[in-house]
Amino acid sequence: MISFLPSEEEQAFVEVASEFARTQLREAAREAEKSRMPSDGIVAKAHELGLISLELPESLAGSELPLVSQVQILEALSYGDLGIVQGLPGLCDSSSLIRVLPDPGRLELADGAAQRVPWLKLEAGEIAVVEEKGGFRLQGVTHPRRSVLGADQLLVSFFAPGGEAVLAWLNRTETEWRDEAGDVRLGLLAAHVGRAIFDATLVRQEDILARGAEAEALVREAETRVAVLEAAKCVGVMRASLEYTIEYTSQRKAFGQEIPKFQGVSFTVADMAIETEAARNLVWQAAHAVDARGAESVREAARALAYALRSARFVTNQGVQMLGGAGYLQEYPVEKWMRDAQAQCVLYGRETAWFERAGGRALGVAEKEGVLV
Amino acid sequence: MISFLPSEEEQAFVEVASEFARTQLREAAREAEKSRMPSDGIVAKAHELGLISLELPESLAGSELPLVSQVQILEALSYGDLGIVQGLPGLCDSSSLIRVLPDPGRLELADGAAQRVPWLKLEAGEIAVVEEKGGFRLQGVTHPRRSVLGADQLLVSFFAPGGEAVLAWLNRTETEWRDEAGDVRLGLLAAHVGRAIFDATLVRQEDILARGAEAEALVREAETRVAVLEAAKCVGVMRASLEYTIEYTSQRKAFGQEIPKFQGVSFTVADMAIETEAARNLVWQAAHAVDARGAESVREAARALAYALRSARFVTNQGVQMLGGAGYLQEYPVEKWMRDAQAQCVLYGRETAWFERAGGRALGVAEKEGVLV
Amino acid sequence: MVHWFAEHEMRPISLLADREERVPDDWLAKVNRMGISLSMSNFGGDGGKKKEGEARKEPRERQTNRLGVIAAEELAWGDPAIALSLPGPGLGGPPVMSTGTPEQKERFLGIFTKDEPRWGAYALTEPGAGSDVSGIRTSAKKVDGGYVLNGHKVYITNGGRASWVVAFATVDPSLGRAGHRAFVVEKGTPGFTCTRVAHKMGLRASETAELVFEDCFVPIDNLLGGEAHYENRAGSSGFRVAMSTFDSTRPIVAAMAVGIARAAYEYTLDFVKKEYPRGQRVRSDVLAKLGEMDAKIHAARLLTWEAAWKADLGQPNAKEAAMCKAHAGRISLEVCSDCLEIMGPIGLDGHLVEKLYRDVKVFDIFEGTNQIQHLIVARRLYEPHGLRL
Amino acid sequence: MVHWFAEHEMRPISLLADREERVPDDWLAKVNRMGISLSMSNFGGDGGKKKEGEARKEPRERQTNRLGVIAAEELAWGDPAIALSLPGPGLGGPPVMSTGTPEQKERFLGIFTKDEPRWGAYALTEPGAGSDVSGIRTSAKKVDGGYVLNGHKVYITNGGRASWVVAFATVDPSLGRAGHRAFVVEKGTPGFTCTRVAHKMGLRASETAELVFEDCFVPIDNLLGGEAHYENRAGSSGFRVAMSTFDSTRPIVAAMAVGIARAAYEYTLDFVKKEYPRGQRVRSDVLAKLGEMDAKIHAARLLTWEAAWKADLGQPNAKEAAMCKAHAGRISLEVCSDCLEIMGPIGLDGHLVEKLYRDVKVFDIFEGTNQIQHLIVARRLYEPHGLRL
Repeated sequence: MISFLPSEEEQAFVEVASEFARTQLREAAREAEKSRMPSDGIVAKAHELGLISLELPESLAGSELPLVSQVQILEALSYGDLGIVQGLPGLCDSSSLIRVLPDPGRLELADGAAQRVPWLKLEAGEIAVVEEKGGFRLQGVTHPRRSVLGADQLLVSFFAPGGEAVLAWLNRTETEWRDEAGDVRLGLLAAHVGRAIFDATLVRQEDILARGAEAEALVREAETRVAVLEAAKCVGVMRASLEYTIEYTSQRKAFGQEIPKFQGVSFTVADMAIETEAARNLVWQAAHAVDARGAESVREAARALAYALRSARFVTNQGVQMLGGAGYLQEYPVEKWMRDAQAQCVLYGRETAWFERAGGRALGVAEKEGVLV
Repeated sequence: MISFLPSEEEQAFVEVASEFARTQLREAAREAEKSRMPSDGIVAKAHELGLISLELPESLAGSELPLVSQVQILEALSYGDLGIVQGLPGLCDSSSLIRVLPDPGRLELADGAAQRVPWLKLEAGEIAVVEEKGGFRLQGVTHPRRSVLGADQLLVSFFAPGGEAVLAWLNRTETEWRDEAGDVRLGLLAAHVGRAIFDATLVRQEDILARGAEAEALVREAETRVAVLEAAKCVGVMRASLEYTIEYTSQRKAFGQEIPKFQGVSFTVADMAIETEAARNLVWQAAHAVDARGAESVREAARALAYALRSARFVTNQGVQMLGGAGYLQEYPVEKWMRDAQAQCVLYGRETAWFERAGGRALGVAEKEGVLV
Repeated sequence: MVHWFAEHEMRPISLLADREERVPDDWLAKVNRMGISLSMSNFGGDGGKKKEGEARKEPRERQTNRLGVIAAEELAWGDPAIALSLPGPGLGGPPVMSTGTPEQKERFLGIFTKDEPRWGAYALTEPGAGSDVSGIRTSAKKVDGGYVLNGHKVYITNGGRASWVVAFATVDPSLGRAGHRAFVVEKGTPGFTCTRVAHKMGLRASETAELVFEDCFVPIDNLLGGEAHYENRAGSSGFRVAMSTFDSTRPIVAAMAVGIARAAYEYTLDFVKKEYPRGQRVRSDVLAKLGEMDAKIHAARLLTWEAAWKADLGQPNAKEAAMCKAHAGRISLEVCSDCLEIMGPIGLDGHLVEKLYRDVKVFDIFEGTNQIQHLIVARRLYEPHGLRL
Repeated sequence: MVHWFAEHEMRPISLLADREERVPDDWLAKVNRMGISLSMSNFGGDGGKKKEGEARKEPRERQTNRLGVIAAEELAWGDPAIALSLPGPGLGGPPVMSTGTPEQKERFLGIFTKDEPRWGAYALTEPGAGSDVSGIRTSAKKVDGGYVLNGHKVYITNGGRASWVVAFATVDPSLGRAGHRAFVVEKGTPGFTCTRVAHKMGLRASETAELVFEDCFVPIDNLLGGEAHYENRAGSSGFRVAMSTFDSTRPIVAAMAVGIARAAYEYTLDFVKKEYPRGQRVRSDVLAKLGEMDAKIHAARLLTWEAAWKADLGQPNAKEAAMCKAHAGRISLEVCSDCLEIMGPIGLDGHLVEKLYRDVKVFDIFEGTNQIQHLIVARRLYEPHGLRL
């Protein structure tokens, strides 16, 4: 049976992350939101502590940690501030893709942890794709995604006109694209969310990392990893909201008594705790499963993320609710956590789609068509 | 704007129904469940009070009441016992179909209110249908449905092999079919739930009431009416559970005080009340809408039923929960209401499908294909 | 008419006002000339704006509350933050109308003219008290010719710009609710200051102020209802003023929440129509979500109408007012959140729905949290059984 | 092994036992010879069955609780009502193990042999008291050589056929929890009768009895732990016996709820596979529902494992035990209800899922209602902040 104890090594890493989160991230959260990026100091410190190359392979100077260690560290960091965590450089979602590449060395990344590289998993129809000289031309504006603003490189995956999957690596020095901040106000404001603009952007044959079944397999495996990592971040923000709410309500009186003595408050807080713990365990288990069996464990990863997204909405919303009017004010952190959690859901949801995916796997239906096999 | 007041005439009718429900149905509920049908005395009394031919057209000696009156009466009756209400003779769902027929007189129903006539809306693939001599042969066992056991006649709607809709009237004296009680234990045990068995049963040309677009329109309009009427019954059982729970908990102490003083109890009961009232208003509004515009108001009817089914599950479940261990015992009525409500959902759900239908109408998609028009 | 206004005057400045955290002055002046006001001001009779100078005998219009909730839904559909910023007596109107002396009504409601936008405000909540209205600590000390107020009020809509504020204070905390008094404190009164305008999750264009009373002398003429009002009745009158206000304002707040949810829902319907070209099959789970939203919104609206309808009939409606507020506050957030889920990342950038999501959250908090509404509903449910909660 | 038993021995008689409201005698005898017992009996060490006669020094097996919840899930997956009817000390086991004197353990646990099926039972709840364990009114009057019990106990699993019952009573209601005492009352003791077997919504094959003590003399040797146990410790010991039992039985009950939910879910998966022939597209909302169930079931299971794991480590687990019970109790009903929705009317007739739905409801009630679990969780959350709830 599963153990619920971190290893000693993990414990040490988590303590560093927790300390950093508590003493620095939490404090810098509002400022980072205002300036729409984490400060240079925070970035440097995170880099120094080795907190932003956890997923990268060792061949690219990453820590190449197992997911089960990463989820603990990411939870600890996101407990400090999810917005900053999502705004740190490092390769973001693309590091999971790079991790599963058979030959990551060919990407020639001097210091992956210092770079911002979004992975644009383009949906069918999102961008116009035409074939050209063994490569492709991309035309159009993508949906808003994390890490796009000021990206150093791009990992793109898309479907060629014939339906073939393509995975490519676009370098600023070789390829042209623009980005656009748009008008984002909901949350994760420090996460460099924006749209990439392709104007007849050329994906050269030599930019293509994989295609066809190989590309699909890589995407599926990377997606599975991303799901687990993002779910862990949800748990961090939930725990932040839960603990702040307990602390705040324990000191507050109404109608002549401490408000947790009203079950309308304490039962809600108990539900927040239960949902947080439930999501946490699912993430932990999914991390174990994916470490052991990779993309075969997409069911575990999908259900962990779906559950975590839903719980994060619930917990952070109730955090605001339990603080009452104060919860709605920007001088308290809970409203930001609610916005950040909702933005996380918007960027990594739809929750229903992840549940559907988990259900599909449980039932044994083909991923793409949803038919029974 | 909508008025929330019943008319004087409705008021009088509702009072009769309420009295009957309180003094007789509530008391007879367990006995009817045991014998799997309402007693003859109850049936006779209901008949005498004119409570079982509300939907039937006047040409068949029915009251032909508007839906807005019927929903109030059905709520009052189901407040007594939903199981008995669903077991009373009268034409059941088929009375809505008969009501919208252009010429109900041809059915030669001596006394519709004394008969048990289920409407079997056969799903695609439920029963094998082959064409024969301008009519059809039916072969197979239907899903369990209300009023099938001992039915006097059948109204069946099905799709002919070419996809054409067919609506037919099968008479015991002319047509052979069998019925089967099966092993039903969940709820609505007095509702004559069973399966019809067709063994090369012939639907003669003269049995066919309508086909093609006409049949579809009749089915759609009748379904809309049924949705509203069944939703009203859900409200009745909700109100029963709510009021019983208030009464019971108000007299019960734990930890030295009346249990409603714990918000874990009183807030739940408040939610039960809110959901009951919300469902009630939706039913009321849907009844108004369908009275005014028929099947055009399928959106109102669908959302009222979907909401009522969901609320009925919630309210009757919480009724059991609030009574604690007592709620689980058959000597208290709440466990039966929970089972009956769940059975109602199973027979008239799926709730999701009704929400889908309402959403489809709101969006403007074609009923059958779910595509935008 | 109200819908036309919401669509053509409010919507176009909605995102701008949110970003700048204020409603443009020229817009306010224009709207004030048009005579549009959040119908809260019309509660308990008719607002002062249109009939200044006429005798007001509080003829309970049979339709007032129902028209009020319909208008509130439409205005909030346009933009809830701007709706709350519309000139007029605001939440201060109902207590003045229901409790003020004829002279007070004339004096305080008569200022709302088309010449210049003006606001009234309502100051009840205190830091650390929240929903516990009975626990207010702002003190009112009787002195020659009036009272001296000392205290701190928070979450006051339009509190900074209001020409006057209805402020609740206690003459003696040991008296509990019986010690409560309601005063109309005018802008510029020495010792009365607006100390801060809060930054919020949403409703950013609406001004939410903190007010401080420091040895603030308020003349006896500004005691709402006059001394007689509090002497004639047995206790708790100031408290009752505050409480009875809720029975008419909660349906308005609920109606606004419904309006917001409807705005998000309709926006998403349009979005889906655009995303799925004609002839394409829409995902069944999206359809079901839309249908569920449709049901929830209508359920909340009907509860709101029911509460307003009861008020129009002159029947007690505290339970219904609390029910609609609790239901609408909850489902409106769910609807906005589900809309965001359906729209996906596109919804993050410059679309109305994310703003509505931020706006709507407070509707489950202000005018009494969801928890308070549940308490009120439960209280009414158990009252007939002899149980006081 | 346990799964094999559940699938091949329990499932085949599941619907029959529900209909007849009892488990066949010959089946019970057979199973008793096989040595299968609901793992509750193994809690707090090892049950008496296998090691009778050996010295029991309560060596906390590192895996006992974890193995216990795994076995309980499997048995409930087979059939929860039958699982509760398996011969053995049942819920009476843990208090005897944790509090009984060596002689008492030998005497009461030694009777569970393969010769004949026997049961123990646990009598705590009283009519009108429910979850308020502290408020028991069954009295224990000290007399020469023992105590005389008077009182009424309800919801006693296997209470009618049990060879003995651990019954809680108070020596003095004014002492509150400190007055509680736990007695082992043997079948046939004069004044001790089973008055009724209840008919229930579900778990119909499980015997739920009402017991009455009328001037029932219980010898001093049957006071659990002996007089010394209650004198040595400062107060509330009988209460603690009852409470500490919960920390190990709640994960078991939660695991059973998980087993029921899993049974319904797996049954529905198979049903859907049959309904949708190979190569057909499954409705997306059905897929999403199945995925949601999958997530909920696993979340509940992991919470349960966590609570058991903590118990195995010898760490306090009251919060985790309450969490898993609250979560599993809630989601297991939701899962069964959603399964019924997916199966539609077909599910009404002779399918396991409707029975599981009826069975599972009580898992949100017994061993402490969902409300009590929330109270316990909240208490532990606020304890570090110096707040006693």
